[in-house]
Amino acid sequence: MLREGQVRIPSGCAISGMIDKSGRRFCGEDIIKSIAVMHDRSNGLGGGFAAYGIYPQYKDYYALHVFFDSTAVRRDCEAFFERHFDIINLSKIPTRKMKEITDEPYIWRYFVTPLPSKLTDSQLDEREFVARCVFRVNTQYDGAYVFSSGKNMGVFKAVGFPEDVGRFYRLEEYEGWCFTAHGRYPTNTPGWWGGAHPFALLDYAVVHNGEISSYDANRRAIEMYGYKCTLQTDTEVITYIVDYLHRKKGLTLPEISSVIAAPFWQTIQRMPQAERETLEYLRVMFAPQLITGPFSILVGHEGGLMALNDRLKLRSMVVGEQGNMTYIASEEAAIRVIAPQLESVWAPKGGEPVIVEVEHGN
Amino acid sequence: MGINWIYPEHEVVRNRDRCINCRVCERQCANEVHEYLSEHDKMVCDDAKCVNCHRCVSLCPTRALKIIPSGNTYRPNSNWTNRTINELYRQADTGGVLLSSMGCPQRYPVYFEKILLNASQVTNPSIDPLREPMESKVSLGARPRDIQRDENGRMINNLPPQISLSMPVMFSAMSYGSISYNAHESLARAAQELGILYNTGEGGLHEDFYEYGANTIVQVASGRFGVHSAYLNSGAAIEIKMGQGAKPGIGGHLPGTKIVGDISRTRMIPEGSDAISPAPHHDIYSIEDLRQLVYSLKTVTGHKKPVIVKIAAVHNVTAIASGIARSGADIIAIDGFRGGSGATPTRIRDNVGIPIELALASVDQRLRDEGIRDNVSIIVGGSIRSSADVVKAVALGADCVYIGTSALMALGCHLCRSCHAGKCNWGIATQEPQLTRRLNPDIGHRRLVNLMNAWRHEIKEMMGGMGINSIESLKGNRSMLRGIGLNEKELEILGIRHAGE
Amino acid sequence: MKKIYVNEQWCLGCRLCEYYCAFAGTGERDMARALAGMKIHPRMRIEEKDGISFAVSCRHCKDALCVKSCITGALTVTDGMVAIDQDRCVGCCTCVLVCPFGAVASTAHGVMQKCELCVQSSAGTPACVRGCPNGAIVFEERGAAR
Amino acid sequence: MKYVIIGNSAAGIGAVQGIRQVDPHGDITIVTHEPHHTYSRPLISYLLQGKTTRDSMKYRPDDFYAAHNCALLHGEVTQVSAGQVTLADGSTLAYDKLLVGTGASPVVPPIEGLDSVPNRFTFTTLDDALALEAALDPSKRVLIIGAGLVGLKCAEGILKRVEQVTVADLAPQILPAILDAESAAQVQAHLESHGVAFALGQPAQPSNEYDIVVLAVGQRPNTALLQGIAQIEQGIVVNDKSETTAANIYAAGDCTQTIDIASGQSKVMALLPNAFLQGECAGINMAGGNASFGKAIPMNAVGFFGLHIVTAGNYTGEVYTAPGKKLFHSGNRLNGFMLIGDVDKAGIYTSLIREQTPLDSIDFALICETPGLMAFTREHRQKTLGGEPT
Repeated sequence: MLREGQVRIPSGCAISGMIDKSGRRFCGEDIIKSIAVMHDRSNGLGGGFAAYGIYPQYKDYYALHVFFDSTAVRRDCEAFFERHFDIINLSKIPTRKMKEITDEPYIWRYFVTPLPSKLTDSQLDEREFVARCVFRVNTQYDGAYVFSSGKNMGVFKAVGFPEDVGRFYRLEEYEGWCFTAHGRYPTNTPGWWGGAHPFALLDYAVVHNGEISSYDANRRAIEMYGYKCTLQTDTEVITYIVDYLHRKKGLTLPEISSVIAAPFWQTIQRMPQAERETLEYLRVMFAPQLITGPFSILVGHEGGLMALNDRLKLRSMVVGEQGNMTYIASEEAAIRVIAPQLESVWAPKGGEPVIVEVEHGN
Repeated sequence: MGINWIYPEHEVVRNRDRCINCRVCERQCANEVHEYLSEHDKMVCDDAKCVNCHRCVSLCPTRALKIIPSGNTYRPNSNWTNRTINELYRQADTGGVLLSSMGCPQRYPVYFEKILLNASQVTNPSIDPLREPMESKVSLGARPRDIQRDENGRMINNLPPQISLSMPVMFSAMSYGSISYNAHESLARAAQELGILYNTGEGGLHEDFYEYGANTIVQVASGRFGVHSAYLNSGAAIEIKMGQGAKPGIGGHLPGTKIVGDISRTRMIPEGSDAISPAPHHDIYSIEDLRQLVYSLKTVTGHKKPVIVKIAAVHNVTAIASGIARSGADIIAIDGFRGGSGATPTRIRDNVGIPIELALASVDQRLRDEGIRDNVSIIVGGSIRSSADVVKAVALGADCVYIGTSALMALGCHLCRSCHAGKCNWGIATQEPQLTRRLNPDIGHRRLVNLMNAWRHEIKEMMGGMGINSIESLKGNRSMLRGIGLNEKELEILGIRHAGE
Repeated sequence: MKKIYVNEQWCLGCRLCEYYCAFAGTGERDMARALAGMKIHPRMRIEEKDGISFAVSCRHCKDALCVKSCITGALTVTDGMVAIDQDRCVGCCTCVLVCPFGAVASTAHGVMQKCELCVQSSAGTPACVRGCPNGAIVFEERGAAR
Repeated sequence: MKYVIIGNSAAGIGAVQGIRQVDPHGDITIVTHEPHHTYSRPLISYLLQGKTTRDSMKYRPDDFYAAHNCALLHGEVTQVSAGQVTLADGSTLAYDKLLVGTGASPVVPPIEGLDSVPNRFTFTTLDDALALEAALDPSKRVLIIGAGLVGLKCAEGILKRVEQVTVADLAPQILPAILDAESAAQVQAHLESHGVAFALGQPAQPSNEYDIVVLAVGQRPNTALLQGIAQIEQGIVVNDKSETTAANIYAAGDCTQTIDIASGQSKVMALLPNAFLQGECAGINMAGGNASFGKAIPMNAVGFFGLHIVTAGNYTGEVYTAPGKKLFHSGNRLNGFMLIGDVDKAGIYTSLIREQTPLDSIDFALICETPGLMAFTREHRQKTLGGEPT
């Protein structure tokens, strides 16, 4: 069978996320519990987590999480890293042997910072430099796959049910201020570890439930801006779009949501002039970045968490709040299991973003 | 009479049981095929004059008429077909270049017919356009690389001039002169009602139609007929016509007999003089010259109108398009080799150029590969025959399509391909008052509006089926397409997979 | 009230209106069967000369002279429409004498006929209007209601 | 408001319709000495011919009086005075406005030998016709004195029901009031071909050769009621508002004389269309409206055995002649016409007379050839065919 990257694979899913806006760090136990509730929304072919604030001791270094199929490719790849980065620390990512999780690749973690000379020669900003290095590894080193590349954050994913994946990676031993989780129900993949979600680039990590119908329009557009959609998954292209709009074009998160889940023209026509003109501009300027078809996404990044539904709200997504905590999940039960008492619970409308900014420094 | 080399192609068949001798056919045929013999109280016809335009068939109140192939044939020969032989005889007779009209009728592959569309099942929902908003609005023009913000962080509208359309279809260039005043009025009024644009073609713009300026593309062709500052400023966009799918490499030719009255005035040439557009623009012998014309036109119009450059789809269309995308033009229009014409040399129509589907696919991909797809929008024409063709063209990467032949057919054209004779029985490609009045713009524009509304409904149905509710999510969305009966090379150029993959 | 109006500009002189009018009165389903071999007596008639043509039928005048002049009371105005009761008509031609449009004429059987807007037909639109290929004859409201 | 209308024929009916256009409520009383529902007098010949029936010849439907909320009183007015009329039975009817629509009566001149014919009739009213019909028999020979419209229509009406019909007239031609000699000869030949015999250009000679004589030598307006009250010449003189010279008294129809705009002269134009129009005009004015009947012209439409004759206006000025057609014009106006046989679209000629259309504003040569709107300007047609007709 063809795996991710060789064929487009749609999937149904479960997502869950939680964030403490005060920046307080908490352990990964709750996110495992939450995603476990939605066991039936996955089929054992993929699960994963993104965790923010977990590497405070290395917070100024890019944490590269990498799958290797063989030691040989690991050596080649490390040579590449050596040429481009100063590697501060490298290690296998700690895992727990479990009968539910099999066929694991070599899973390594590198804390790196770009070599100053290389960075200067490239005439790129640091993050772009890192992103390009990630693309090179993922497209040119067969059997190597960088699946996490942000600072002070990490993605942990595998083939299996998400709760098993969480135990496998010993997620309960990490502490962070935000976690997202994904349980996958792909419809035609043999299951490849790299194809599990979240999908991440730099500090952007996206979990997504849905199947976007605009995929190839989005893909072909974003590829023009230097991105390579190696996986052909929705989550990948959505991550790149968010990265492109946020990091490269400087749009704010509300503006990004007005691009990818743009209000309908008929809605825009009824708005006050200033707002209307802005939205009209965004729709024309970033027309290829409009995403249609069902999706509910959680976008984690260094500044916080954004949740967004497609503009018709074709996928379920519920938000709950309690104190400094915000919980977002495909089902309310997945929130109640860890926070039975909530100050408020609601289902955001289609295209209406829920944005939580974290107060750093706490 | 000498030798009668060519037997009539068609035969007019009259059902005597149904004919009531009302003589409508006789009155309506400008080619004088039908005649009433009063002494015999009977209608007769001369098949040799028939061009098969179906005017008589359509108006016969008792359906007493039909037109069939005459069936006369030379000794069957797969190499020397009847058509080839007749054309040879005709040239031996006249010594002239064979003239034709409308698009290429030959049996080349129609790729639109070898592409199938996708629809949603189970994993994502199709969308019902009757219940949910379904957006067909399109904006054509260049997109800048970056946004700009003012000191308060508000985004500044830095978009170059755009064309806003209610749907991704426009009426392509057909000049006043090649088609009638009433045909132009029909197109202009329909464009206005539909919120799309029509195109003046190269014959200038009749003063009566300046009021439709917001829905008008004014064309500048190699003959520069009717081009002046007011004209350039009257429309919503300017199109530089470099080429035409039906006759790549040659210019237009409107015979002096059609240069009468208002047409002469509008074109700014003397009555009765042939309007001959040079094959090239004589101020454009290379791409950098084009850039100068683009900027001249922008200067004249205060940089308020997008500039379209229209080219015929020829072999190196991708490279040409790439050059245009860097020329300052806002929009590229590509005309495929099946595109229509009011008059074109038969050999050129039938042998020069490439299909629009392939040209579109390769141009769209090439501009993306070069990272300059945002510099321009792409309009394609050259036999867009249905809403399905529109959807396929957009999914291949077009921003919009041009329709010419389809629009004329809504006005009555029956594809008899004798526009060049000037005796269009449907009042479209003629300037004879007795014939032009046959096209009442009240009816004509309504039929165009109907056609476009029908297509828009169908486009929305197809989009909804794919789970797409905005046309921009269809644009370039080639995963929604699958080829059928195409070889690897064709699939590669089209950038699509084969059905079943 | 909706009436028949003629847009001379768009008349092609094809005379389909005459045939559809003649056919409309026959009750036949097929024009070929209804009109084959017949001389037609349409209520709407084309005038044609030198490339100009137009259809003429009853204008349904507000102050209809024909109605006021009719010696039998066969012509009446009903809901703005001038109608003729052919059972009462004796064919005296007084209406022909006074109609300023030439819109009333003899039938083959002696009594008069004129356009009655096909009110008997279920189509709702007069046959000539439906039959006109170019919108030269229309059925619509025009001007202030009188 | 109380309205009294004397006469139940076209003028009286017209007046009722006219009044009701303005005044839906006023009291209307129609007084008639005829014991019939309103009927059309010109139809009496058609009745005898079998082309109409007693029922079909009713001028208005059975519910006319009820629908127009008016009373029909059978009686004879004997005297008109200010504010009231007196009936033969001595009763009186008060009126605020009075219409005199008394019509005309046949002239019965002294004719030698008349007494030798056992059955003598006039031919104006339904009663006349019914009386004549009672005397008809396939064996009877009939002499009709007067070759005018009444006499000839009578001849046509009874021809098939009697053995022989002879029409006599002092004049040397038939229809002298409306046709010239040439046209008259053409019509006469047509009548003769159907079996009508003529004795023209000599005094009628009634004798015992005939079983029936019908007197149709002419009519005289019934003006007696207004004698001494209003101005009377040949008929009661009325203006274009149908007013007589007496206050609150109007007159219309065959009993009046009015201006013929074709000739400019005041004359009796005894024809049904004019009677109705004049009556309607009177009615409107009686009820306080403002109507003018200023376009009266003499005109006739008549047919004999399928041959139609229509004429209008007067026959002065230059003549355009074509087979079956004569047009008379002078001073840039059409004065009159006569059409025999093909009368199609004759109304277009009539309107040229009525509207006093300047002939240089139309294509006169064309219209002479064929009456049609083609002869008018496109703008005119735009108004007539594309606009709201009046």
